[in-house]
Amino acid sequence: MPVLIKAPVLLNEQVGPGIFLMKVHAPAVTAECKPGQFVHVRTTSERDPLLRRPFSIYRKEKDAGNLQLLYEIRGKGTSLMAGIRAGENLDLMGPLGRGWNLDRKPGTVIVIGGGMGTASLLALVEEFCSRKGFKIRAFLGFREKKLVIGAEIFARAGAEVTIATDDGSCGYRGPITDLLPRSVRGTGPFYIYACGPQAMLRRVAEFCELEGIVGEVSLDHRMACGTGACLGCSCRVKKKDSWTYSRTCVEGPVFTTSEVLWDG
Amino acid sequence: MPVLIKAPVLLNEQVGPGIFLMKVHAPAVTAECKPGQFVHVRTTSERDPLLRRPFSIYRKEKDAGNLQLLYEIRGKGTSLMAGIRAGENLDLMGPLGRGWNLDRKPGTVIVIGGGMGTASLLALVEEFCSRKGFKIRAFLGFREKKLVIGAEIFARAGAEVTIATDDGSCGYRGPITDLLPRSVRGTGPFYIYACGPQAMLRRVAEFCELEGIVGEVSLDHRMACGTGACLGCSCRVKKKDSWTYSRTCVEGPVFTTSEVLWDG
Amino acid sequence: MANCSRLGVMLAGIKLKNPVIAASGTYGFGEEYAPFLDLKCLGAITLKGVTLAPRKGNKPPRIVETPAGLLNSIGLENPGVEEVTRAILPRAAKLNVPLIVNIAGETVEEYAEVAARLEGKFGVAALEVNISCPNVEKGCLSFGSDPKAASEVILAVKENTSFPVITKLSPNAGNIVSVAMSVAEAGTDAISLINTVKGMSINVRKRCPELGNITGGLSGPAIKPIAVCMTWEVAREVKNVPLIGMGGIMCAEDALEFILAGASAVEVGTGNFVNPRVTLEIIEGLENYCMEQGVKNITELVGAAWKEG
Amino acid sequence: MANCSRLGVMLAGIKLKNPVIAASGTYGFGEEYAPFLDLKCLGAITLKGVTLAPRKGNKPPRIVETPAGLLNSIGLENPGVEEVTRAILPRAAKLNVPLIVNIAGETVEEYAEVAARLEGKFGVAALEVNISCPNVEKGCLSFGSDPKAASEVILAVKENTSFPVITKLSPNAGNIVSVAMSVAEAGTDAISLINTVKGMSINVRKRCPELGNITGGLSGPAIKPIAVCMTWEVAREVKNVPLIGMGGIMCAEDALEFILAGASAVEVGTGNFVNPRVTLEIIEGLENYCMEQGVKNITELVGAAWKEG
Ligand SMILES: Cc1cc2nc3c(=O)[nH]c(=O)nc-3n(C[C@H](O)[C@H](O)[C@H](O)COP(=O)(O)OP(=O)(O)OC[C@H]3O[C@@H](n4cnc5c(N)ncnc54)[C@H](O)[C@@H]3O)c2cc1C
Ligand SMILES: Cc1cc2nc3c(=O)[nH]c(=O)nc-3n(C[C@H](O)[C@H](O)[C@H](O)COP(=O)(O)OP(=O)(O)OC[C@H]3O[C@@H](n4cnc5c(N)ncnc54)[C@H](O)[C@@H]3O)c2cc1C
Ligand SMILES: Cc1cc2nc3c(=O)[nH]c(=O)nc-3n(C[C@H](O)[C@H](O)[C@H](O)COP(=O)(O)O)c2cc1C
Ligand SMILES: Cc1cc2nc3c(=O)[nH]c(=O)nc-3n(C[C@H](O)[C@H](O)[C@H](O)COP(=O)(O)O)c2cc1C
Ligand code: FES
Ligand code: FES
Repeated sequence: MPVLIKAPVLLNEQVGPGIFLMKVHAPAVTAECKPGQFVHVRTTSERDPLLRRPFSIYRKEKDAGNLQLLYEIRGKGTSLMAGIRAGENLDLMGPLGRGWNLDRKPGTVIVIGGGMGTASLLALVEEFCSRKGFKIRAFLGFREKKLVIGAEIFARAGAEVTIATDDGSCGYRGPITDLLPRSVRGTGPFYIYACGPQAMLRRVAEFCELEGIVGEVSLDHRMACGTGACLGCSCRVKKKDSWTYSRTCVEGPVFTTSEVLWDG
Repeated sequence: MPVLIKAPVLLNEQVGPGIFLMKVHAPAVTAECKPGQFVHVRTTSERDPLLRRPFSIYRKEKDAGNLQLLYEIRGKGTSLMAGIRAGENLDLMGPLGRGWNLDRKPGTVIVIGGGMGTASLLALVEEFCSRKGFKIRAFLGFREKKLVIGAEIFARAGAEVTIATDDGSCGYRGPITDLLPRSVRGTGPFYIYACGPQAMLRRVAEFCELEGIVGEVSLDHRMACGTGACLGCSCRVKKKDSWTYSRTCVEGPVFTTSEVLWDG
Repeated sequence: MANCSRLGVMLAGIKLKNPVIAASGTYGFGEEYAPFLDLKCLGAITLKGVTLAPRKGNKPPRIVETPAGLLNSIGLENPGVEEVTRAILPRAAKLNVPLIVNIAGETVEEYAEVAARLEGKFGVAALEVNISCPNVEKGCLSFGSDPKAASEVILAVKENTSFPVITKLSPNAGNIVSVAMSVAEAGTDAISLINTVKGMSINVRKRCPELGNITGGLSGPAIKPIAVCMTWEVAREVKNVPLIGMGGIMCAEDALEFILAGASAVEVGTGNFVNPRVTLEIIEGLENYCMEQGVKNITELVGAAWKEG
Repeated sequence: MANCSRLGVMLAGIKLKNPVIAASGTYGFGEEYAPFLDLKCLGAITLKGVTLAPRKGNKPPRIVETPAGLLNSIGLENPGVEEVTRAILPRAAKLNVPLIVNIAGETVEEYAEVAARLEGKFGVAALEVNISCPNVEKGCLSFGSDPKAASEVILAVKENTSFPVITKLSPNAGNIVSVAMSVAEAGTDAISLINTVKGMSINVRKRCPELGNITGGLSGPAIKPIAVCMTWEVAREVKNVPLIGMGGIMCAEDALEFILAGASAVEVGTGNFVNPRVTLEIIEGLENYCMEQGVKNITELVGAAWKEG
């Protein structure tokens, strides 16, 4: 069950250009949460910006009951978040949403992250690394070298990390999805998890279809309630011969590549 | 000429229950400002709370170019102000409004302050103390002892200070205006300056009328523009046989006791 | 909430523990907020708008934030009255809180039919007739803008239900007071107001509307002064029908503005998104206000900003 | 602002350096903001509403803040057209910026008479006819709500002036589009919209309205989505008359929303109170946007959110 709490902020520091790492004490959330779920954060007590903002659970320190968020300043809400000091409280609700499917037989886990999308994948990597029989490969794409974030952390967690940047300033030059075909051929049963820009996820889905497997993607839609009450975050998913709207905040943010309809 | 600046905050600390002292570096304002004038402060860069908030110029350190504001947390705007840290900037415009009349022959200056109204009077006291031939008496009223603020500062500046509190926890028990009649009798040419709650100012005005003198009061009205453009801060003043609306932000906040109409 | 009796109100024949109601479309079918508060503490819950046939709703994006507000164009997505009565109502009834079923339609007959299908269903306390949704192409708002059409809908619904009928008015009607008078005459048991205000937001990078549906309905604190004003306007003219006020309520003071303007109860919508416990905090705040101000029952405050003491 | 030619616009026959205009009632008679910016940089300044006789205005309090908004009930306080033409216009004309004189009245004849008294006055670039003030008891808004009355006012004003005539519309009109079509037919040279939205705020401690006048007009960011929507609605129906959009503009992006919705220029009101230099920042922002996006003249963007490329 999700909770609504004011979580003490332990740390909130810049870790990259416009990128911050926040650690809060939220045992009621860490006790429950699964990789791929998110928390919904109120960034001000005033009336503007009004709505909460969703953030993936980047990492949980289960024993300490601490939760980490990795976020990028994009607008008003995230700017205000960056101003929060250790010792203050973060008003958050969570864990929310359907996380990554963890019910897997041993094999190769391939995570594909674009930009801040990587924030949704670290907890997943840590989960599979703690299990026996999994090989984990992380494909992480960024705009440029100075925005590369988390590469070492993913490596330290136990993943084999491959980097791509749009301008080639670090690793492969081009979309990270270019690297998928050569890299996953012939490695046996593998599972695909992706989070990042829509265009990247779409390419991942196409790749999965080609390979004849069902991957998972985490979608980023605007949200109001975060709990399924408002129907504001709906996205189109296949349903029998037709389609239906599905709530990103409850039925997602994780969907299978075979159910998402990319055109609308 | 008033200016619009982002003034570096040098200090912003609590000096009483819910009462803060802020010091900013604003030489363009201190070079110009007169006791009784105010600055108009933007308390957030977001859209809510929307309007600026007016604050008296509490003190100016002319040589250093620093400006002091003394303020009490009353609502959203002042709460946000209290959260500003040294090193950040304060978005302010000023000096604004008509200040106290300083064109006086030697005599006794009586300042009467109620609550935060005292913030408008210290600079006035310091001005007259720096002149020859003035005796300064400060009558300061507060709700209770723990809210008494500035008494020593007024004394140090050279004023003879008398305190009253509503509950008698410090000094006289009752409205500070009770003390006026006995205190000012027979002390020769005297000048009255008052700032505080409406009810107090009204009593001061009645006292002035009885004594046959013209005192000055600083009014607290809601303001939008602060520069005379919106006509939002109008208050009624006498004009020949009739009355007219006058802008508190331009024609005031200081008015003479003989011109203010208290009933509307 | 030691002594809730100060807050008890009778509204259109329904007894409410307190005058704080969750607003339609912002509270799903009730259960969604169960993890965050004890729903039994609420005065009532208004369910998401229900239509005769299932509706898929509008094309995304369906929401965009505006200054102190939210624009939405959900478009009445709902599984239809059949599914609601079969699967959803029985579950919602277990929440042990009065349920108000919000209904909408494209024709007078549709409204009547939805009401008929809901007749006598267990758990339902009242129907709220939405003649004010700005997000569907046909029907709905066109009824809410025209006093005569509005009254036809209400007459038809009243004929098909024994539940108390609440009519929900639109701020986009040219003259909300005349619509209010007309539905009062048609026999509505209460009036709720306001639904969202028509609005639009444009993405300047993409040079296109932010919402898939182009325009949407504005809710949240931004519209509060508009909603309070309309509540006051209607309250002064329509004296024999109780009002339920809403629009931007985020705290007890906001709720009191509507009550003092003339509303007997309030609905809270967008505020739930920002603070899921906002309804409880409002109930506590009202209780405290009444205590501090020596108000024995909150009904004393209805219209107190303008009625002679 | 190296190359302002990107922003130059012709509007109702007036040549403006840029499409950013200070809104009536928020900029006094121009001089009040002179300490804070070089007024010559503005597209134009609209002066405080002028009536035939002097008006004292409404009882204080006249303003109260609302979420992301401002409620005002100034009530057209002004020294009357006599004093304005005698003392104020000559001074304002020295500011070297096009002046738009906003006029109001209680009868058609009054509007006509004010226009006649202003005829030919030096410095005046256009008249803005306010048929939309929610804060005066008689006239004004009653003209703005009725297409026929609105067109009578405009016909009468046009007969008495050789200046271009801008008609300022109210969001409180039942159907703003039909009022717009009606004044377009009557020959208005431009339409400006929106004036403030009727609203009310209640002081819950004192249990009375916050404003001396009970209700007021809502302005500021809160109303932006409503204003953008109405601009879009009118722009699609009234194709041969240029629009001036306003309501909550606080930055260049906000101004662009109105332009993309179909406005040829914008007015900025409440934003000046919050940031006296906001107009300049908007001008710079528009210039940068045009540069970055390869827009040669801002006119290309008018209505671009819905017009076919
Ligand atoms: C399930 C989920 C998980 C996410 N996890 C992360 C994360 O771990 N780290 C991270 O940096 N970002 C994450 N995001 C994105 C993050 O929510 C947005 O960057 C943030 O809401 C922007 O807020 P803002 O006020 O700074 O920007 P704004 O000024 O509001 O707008 C910037 C952009 O953000 C989008 N946006 C605004 N509000 C919302 C909202 N309520 N929901 C979604 N998008 C919105 C707008 O479309 C806009 O284009 C996640 C989003 C979702 C849906
Ligand atoms: C000329 C002048 C000088 C002042 N000097 C001081 C001072 O030196 N120290 C000090 O503590 N206070 C001073 N005040 C009062 C101060 O402006 C208010 O306390 C402050 O605006 C409250 O803002 P808030 O957001 O915290 O409160 P809010 O939540 O907005 O409301 C609290 C109360 O403040 C009033 N208020 C809100 N906005 C304004 C506004 N724009 N103008 C005036 N009143 C408003 C409201 O009527 C309300 O009742 C002065 C006021 C004026 C007019
Ligand atoms: C996302 C959303 C969906 C809504 N759906 C409905 C609905 O189905 N039926 C209805 O009558 N009102 C609906 N409304 C309107 C609200 O019930 C309410 O009238 C309005 O939002 C104003 O209140 P608020 O400012 O507290 O949200 C909806 C509002 C929102 C924000
Ligand atoms: C204090 C104030 C006074 C106003 N006076 C007038 C007026 O005299 N004539 C007029 O046509 N509009 C007047 N308006 C309306 C504005 O010109 C503008 O239409 C409205 O405020 C919306 O724009 P904004 O949100 O940018 O302020 C006034 C607005 C305010 C806030
Ligand atoms: S955000 Fe409200 S249903 Fe998903
Ligand atoms: S605050 Fe605008 S005229 Fe005084």
